[in-house]
Amino acid sequence: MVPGDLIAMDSIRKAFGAVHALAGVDFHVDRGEVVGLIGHNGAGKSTLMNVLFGTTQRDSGRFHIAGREIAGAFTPHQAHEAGIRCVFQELSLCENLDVVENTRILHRSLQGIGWRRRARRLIADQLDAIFPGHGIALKARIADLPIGARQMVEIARAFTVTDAPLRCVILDEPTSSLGHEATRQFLAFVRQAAGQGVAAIVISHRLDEILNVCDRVVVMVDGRVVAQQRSEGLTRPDLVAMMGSIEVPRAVAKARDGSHDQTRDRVIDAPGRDAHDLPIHLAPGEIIGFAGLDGHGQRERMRALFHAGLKASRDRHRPAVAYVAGDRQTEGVFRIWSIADNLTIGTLPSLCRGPLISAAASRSLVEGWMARMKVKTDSADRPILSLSGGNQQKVLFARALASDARTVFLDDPMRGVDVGTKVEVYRLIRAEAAQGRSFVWYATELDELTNCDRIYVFREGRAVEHLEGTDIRQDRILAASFGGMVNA
Amino acid sequence: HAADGVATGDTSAKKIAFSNSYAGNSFRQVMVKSWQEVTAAAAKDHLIADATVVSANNSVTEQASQIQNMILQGYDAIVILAGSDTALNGVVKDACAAGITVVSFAGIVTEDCAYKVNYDWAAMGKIEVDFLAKKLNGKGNLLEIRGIAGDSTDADISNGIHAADKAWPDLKIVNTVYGQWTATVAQKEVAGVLPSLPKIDGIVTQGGDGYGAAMAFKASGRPLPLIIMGARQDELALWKSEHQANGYETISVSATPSVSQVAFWVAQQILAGKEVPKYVEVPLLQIDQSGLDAWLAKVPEGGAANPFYTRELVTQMIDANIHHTALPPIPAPK
Amino acid sequence: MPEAAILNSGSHSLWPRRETLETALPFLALLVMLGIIFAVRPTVFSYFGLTLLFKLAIPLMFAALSQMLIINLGEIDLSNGAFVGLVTCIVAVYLEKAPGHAVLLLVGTVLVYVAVGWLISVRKLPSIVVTLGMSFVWLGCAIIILPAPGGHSPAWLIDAMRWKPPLMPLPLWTALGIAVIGHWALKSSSYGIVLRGAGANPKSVARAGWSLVKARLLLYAGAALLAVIAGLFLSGITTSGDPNVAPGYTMLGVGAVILGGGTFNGGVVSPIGTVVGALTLSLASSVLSFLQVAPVWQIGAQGLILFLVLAGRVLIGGRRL
Amino acid sequence: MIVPDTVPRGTGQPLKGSLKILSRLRGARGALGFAVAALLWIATFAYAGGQGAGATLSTALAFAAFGVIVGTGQMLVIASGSGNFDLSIPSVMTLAAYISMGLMHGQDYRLAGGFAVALAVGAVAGALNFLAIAALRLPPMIATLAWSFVFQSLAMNLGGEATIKPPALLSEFTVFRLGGVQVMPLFVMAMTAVMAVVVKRTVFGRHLLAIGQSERGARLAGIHVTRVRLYSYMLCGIAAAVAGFLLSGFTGGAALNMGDTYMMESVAVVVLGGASVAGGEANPIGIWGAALFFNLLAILLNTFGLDAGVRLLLTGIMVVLIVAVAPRTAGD
Ligand SMILES: Nc1ncnc2c1ncn2[C@@H]1O[C@H](COP(=O)(O)OP(=O)(O)OP(=O)(O)O)[C@@H](O)[C@H]1O
Ligand SMILES: Nc1ncnc2c1ncn2[C@@H]1O[C@H](COP(=O)(O)OP(=O)(O)OP(=O)(O)O)[C@@H](O)[C@H]1O
Ligand SMILES: [Mg+2]
Ligand SMILES: [Mg+2]
Repeated sequence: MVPGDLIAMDSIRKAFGAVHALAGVDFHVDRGEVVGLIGHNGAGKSTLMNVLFGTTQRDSGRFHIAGREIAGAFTPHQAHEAGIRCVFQELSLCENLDVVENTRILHRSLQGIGWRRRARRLIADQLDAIFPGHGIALKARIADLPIGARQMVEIARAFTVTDAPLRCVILDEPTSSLGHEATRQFLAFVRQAAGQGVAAIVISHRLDEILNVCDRVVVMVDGRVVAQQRSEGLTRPDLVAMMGSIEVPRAVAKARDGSHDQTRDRVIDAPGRDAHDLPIHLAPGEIIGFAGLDGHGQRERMRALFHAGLKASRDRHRPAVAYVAGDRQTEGVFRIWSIADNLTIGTLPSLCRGPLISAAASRSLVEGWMARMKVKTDSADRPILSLSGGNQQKVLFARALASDARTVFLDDPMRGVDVGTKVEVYRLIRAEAAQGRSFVWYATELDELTNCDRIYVFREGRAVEHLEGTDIRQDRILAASFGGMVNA
Repeated sequence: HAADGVATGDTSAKKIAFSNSYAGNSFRQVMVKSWQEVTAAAAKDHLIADATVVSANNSVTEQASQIQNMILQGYDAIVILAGSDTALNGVVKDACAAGITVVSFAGIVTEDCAYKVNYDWAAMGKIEVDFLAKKLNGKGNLLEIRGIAGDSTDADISNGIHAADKAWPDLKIVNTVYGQWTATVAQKEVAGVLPSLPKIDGIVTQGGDGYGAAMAFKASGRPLPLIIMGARQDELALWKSEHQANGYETISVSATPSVSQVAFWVAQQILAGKEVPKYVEVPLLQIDQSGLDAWLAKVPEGGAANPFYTRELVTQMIDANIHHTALPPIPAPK
Repeated sequence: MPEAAILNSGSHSLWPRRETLETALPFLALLVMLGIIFAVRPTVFSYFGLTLLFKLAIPLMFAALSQMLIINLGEIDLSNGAFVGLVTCIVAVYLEKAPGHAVLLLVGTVLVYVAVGWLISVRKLPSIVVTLGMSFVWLGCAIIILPAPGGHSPAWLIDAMRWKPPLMPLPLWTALGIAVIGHWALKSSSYGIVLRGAGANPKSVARAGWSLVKARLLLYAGAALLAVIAGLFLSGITTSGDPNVAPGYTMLGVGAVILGGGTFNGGVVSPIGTVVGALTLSLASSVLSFLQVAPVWQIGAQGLILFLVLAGRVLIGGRRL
Repeated sequence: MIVPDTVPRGTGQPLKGSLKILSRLRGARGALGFAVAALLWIATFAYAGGQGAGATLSTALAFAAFGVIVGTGQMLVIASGSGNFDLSIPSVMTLAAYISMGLMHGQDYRLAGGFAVALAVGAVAGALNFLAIAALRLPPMIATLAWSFVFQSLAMNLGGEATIKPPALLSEFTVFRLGGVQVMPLFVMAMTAVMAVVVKRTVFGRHLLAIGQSERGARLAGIHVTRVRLYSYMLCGIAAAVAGFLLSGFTGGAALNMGDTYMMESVAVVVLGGASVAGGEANPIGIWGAALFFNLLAILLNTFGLDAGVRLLLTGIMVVLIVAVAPRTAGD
């Protein structure tokens, strides 16, 4: 190992049954270094981090932290003592506790008289330092916070320091549900922390973030590190190439001819809540986007439209709307079912032969979509949870697209999906749209929105701006989303 | 004797409450109804001002707190069918301390300050065994159907049975099941053990499980043994039809739901100034072949034999207890 | 709460109000019932009256708190009532004559209880069925010890339950005491936070380096001890032991926890609410006797009371229980 | 545990292995009940010197049938999501029995009508249960318990002081034998078979299991959550009603406390039958194994003639052991 290395992992192996999640990984981090860890879905990034943090035990391989050899089992507690913190891909706060109490959970030393006061100051200062103007109520139960705020809390909590030192923070897709502004603040803070000698490992599929925050980029493919180099001079296409998928220039949305703008064949025609809230309409074959800072009512509006659509098609046995949730853990997957069962649940009526569901029909449907989505697994009969985060997301996508819904709602659907797949899905969506299917797409990543024909920008629960065709530009969107916001 | 007969002290202003441990089966339902009938009549004759009944849902603690409340509500007498013969001692003490007359019956309490109106459960067991011994010439296999494990009445009857059985070396109790005093359960338990049992000649019960047992035997295709019946209509009807079919003869011995009326009159008489012993024994309802038809005619479909206890009859019982003379038999209905 | 709200700091203003309302709810129910009783019978409002009214609630409060610790783990204990019954038998049979035996037996039962809890956690067993099985075990042991109700609790215990403390009746002092202690232990002590966290999201608590096994064992031990205390006091009040004395405690306890704002999701329980809930439920049957409800409707009325009290949750738009 | 942690058991063992293994495990979980039941059965007639094997079995089957009926209903409720239990089963049994027996007045020609009424009572009771859960947002356990009190009072008002006789035809049906084989258990087995297909191969079944795993997920998948749950509770009520109807035929009348023992037994057979209380799983066939286990265990202990205390003790230990050794799936 290189002396001075903070973390040095050598030929780490980990297998889950048949799957070799880690096939001999060498990985090291310097003090105060920000390392970007990228790779396609199921490459083994999360697993590697779980090994490093002690939440998964390695099958073989040795590693050192701060020069100390870690022999045998490694526990999260030891990791904490050694100065490592981790923000997991699936958020892990206690929903029944408030922000302060969750801080206490992380620090044993927060006890005795006045622990609450100390914890409160600790987390408050950290939140203000990372996300100035966050406005999160520290007394609020996590359950009452939107996912964006939860992620802020979890990140801030990871950076709080009491007795144990803080040497390295693992961030597994930390920005996946952060709004644009919060993301900017967060990235800035990571650099600043690095300046003070706190290393960071950032896992993200948003390559631009990786490029502008990391000193070094490590690329994983199929449980191996295939490349690593300093990030100066690297460009997005370089990274994509390293991951082995080629990035096609994104199809720039052209303003459609007015053909389907007549009001009669609209699939959605919803009035706004009030004068300041734009009415939302959607024509067959159209793709509209909901933009704005995360948590400004886009999701609520999508749900409202979705449920309206459901109710409208309740009489017909097959709902005319489908929904792809980005929050797959709580709103997406059915935990004890196989991949196949998860995929078909949206289309059962059309798979019925008489009163019974036809096994053959399901089988062929599943196989078709598994191939189209390139889901990384050896059998559709495996439990859904054995898939990596991104691959689970693909299955949810397939579920919606396989249904005969005329309108598909995409609720930040690319969360945790790798670049290669994204491009695939973009194409897929366009193809579907061409065949007359309509999409309502809420994205936290601005460049995703360029796939939309039209965009509604949301602020404080209302659709305040309507952009079309060439107007769909980052500057316009940002301007609209920040409007008169204090923390803009 | 001076104090004999009905005491006629003025009780027209008195209030009597009945705390019932459980109302979840027909026996208890009839018991409550009987109480309501007798108290309504008594109120009409200005023998009491008011009476009430509160049932606990088979929870002794709930019953205890209900009695606590009756104390607070200022009743002059509290009649108790206890869910546990000891668990209520605490509140009963409180009631006595508050100068309230406490009469416990059927399921009695052991607290000394309370009057106890009860059957001689041990005697019930003896009556059953002796009858079977006579019928079977002291020789044969018996099956015992008990009630609820851990209950004192259940223990008393069973002890009586086993004590009496000692006298008959060849009369063997080959198996015991717990029927929970629930027909369905009794039937289930009996049906379950039957296949593994030798020929059964007689069944000793706690009164009321005869029909369930008979059903189990019929289902198993075994000949019907001598079953000690209770006072339920279906038992009596079965007995009668069997008798007509093949001269089947047994007896019925059991408590009657309307014993609540006895307890009421005892309480009323105490309030009226009659001197009453702390323990008043109530005669068991016994029906033999001769009485069967008369009783069966009176029993409502699906109900149970349920004599109406008059104040006079009850005072006779009290006096018999005082003088240790034979208890007045329950007259067969005309 | 609308997502946009978190962006302006004032947004949590509506949050505590619902909370406080939810905790206030059982209080309101209790007050209403007391109001009815006092209206029917003013004399109840006296030291003596309140003592009688709430005496039987003392053991119930402890049983309910015991149940609360289990529900905090997202589980349920159907053996609670039988366990309390067993304790009354042990106390009534041995505590006076052979205190040594009694203590030994009680410690033994507590250990078994904790062991079963441990089994449930490590094997991830469905507690509802395991504890159902245990209820048979406890009842069986009780009947073996004491085939029919009886025995005699030691005089000191009986006297203790008859003790008349200054200012307030014993039941109210007890309620106050355990509510405060319970609140401190679970809601404000720093380890209490961990215990509640372990109930709601064990994975993240484990990731923070805490031992789940320790936390769970602690909760089970606490539950067992509270149940023992309940049995002790119950046999003190009833002056004796009875295997079938308290089967009702199981569901009453669960009811009290839910009434007090708890949920089955784990980690969401309120000691104060539970104590008040227990007091309320123990009054429910009393109210009926004061109102002279017709016998055939008495059980049904209890169901309706449950509905009425809990329906309040909807009116204030609280979360799903 | 009755409510699983919402986070998936990330790197936990349960995820290892394919669904095939899982289904084999689940099969095993159901099979365990049958295996133990078989052992108990053998032990029973071995103890009785080899006699009465057939009789013991047919008795066990007959009484298990009732447990299976209510257990199947309970299974649908439990499958519809963690925390869902129907504790009103005993009172619904009683109420349906009282109303139907009362209307039939023991006359055979009214049998069909009486049965229809019983079904209706069950359906309404189930709907009321769900209404309280959905509208008042009560935990199912509490809501159904509260309703059970109300139903009990209703039954008491409908002549609770007597047991109401069933029509002779009904009684005969419940004990009817074809060539020594009881018919009623066969009917119940047929019902089990149908249920097995329903939960695996029908839209309702799949939707029910989906809701059981993730209510929000199910909503966003376009499933009529409210409706499906409502149906599951109504079906449970209907099952209870059927059980009550048949039981009063079998035991010669509707009695107030006829269903008392089924409140917890219905839950126990579902879990011992191999389903998860966390919801999203259903194993109708396993229920038979569990129900047989319970009945044969009672028979065995009675046959041994042990003291009541010991009987209870052993029953409890057996239940705990079986749950403890049964393999578990990702479901719980
Ligand atoms: N608990 C588990 N059981 C079985 N297989 C697993 C488990 N966890 C991960 N895997 C497998 O290990 C491989 C790596 O998973 P991992 O979560 O590390 O991928 P990832 O790089 O984090 O992907 P993503 O970017 O989608 O999060 C995947 O093929 C996944 O299916
Ligand atoms: N406008 C909306 N915005 C967000 N969520 C909604 C909206 N309308 C309904 N919902 C969701 O649906 C639930 C109730 O809607 P609904 O009754 O349609 O569910 P359902 O059970 O699927 O319908 P059904 O009664 O047809 O079964 C609410 O609890 C909420 O979660
Ligand atoms: Mg990952
Ligand atoms: Mg003898």
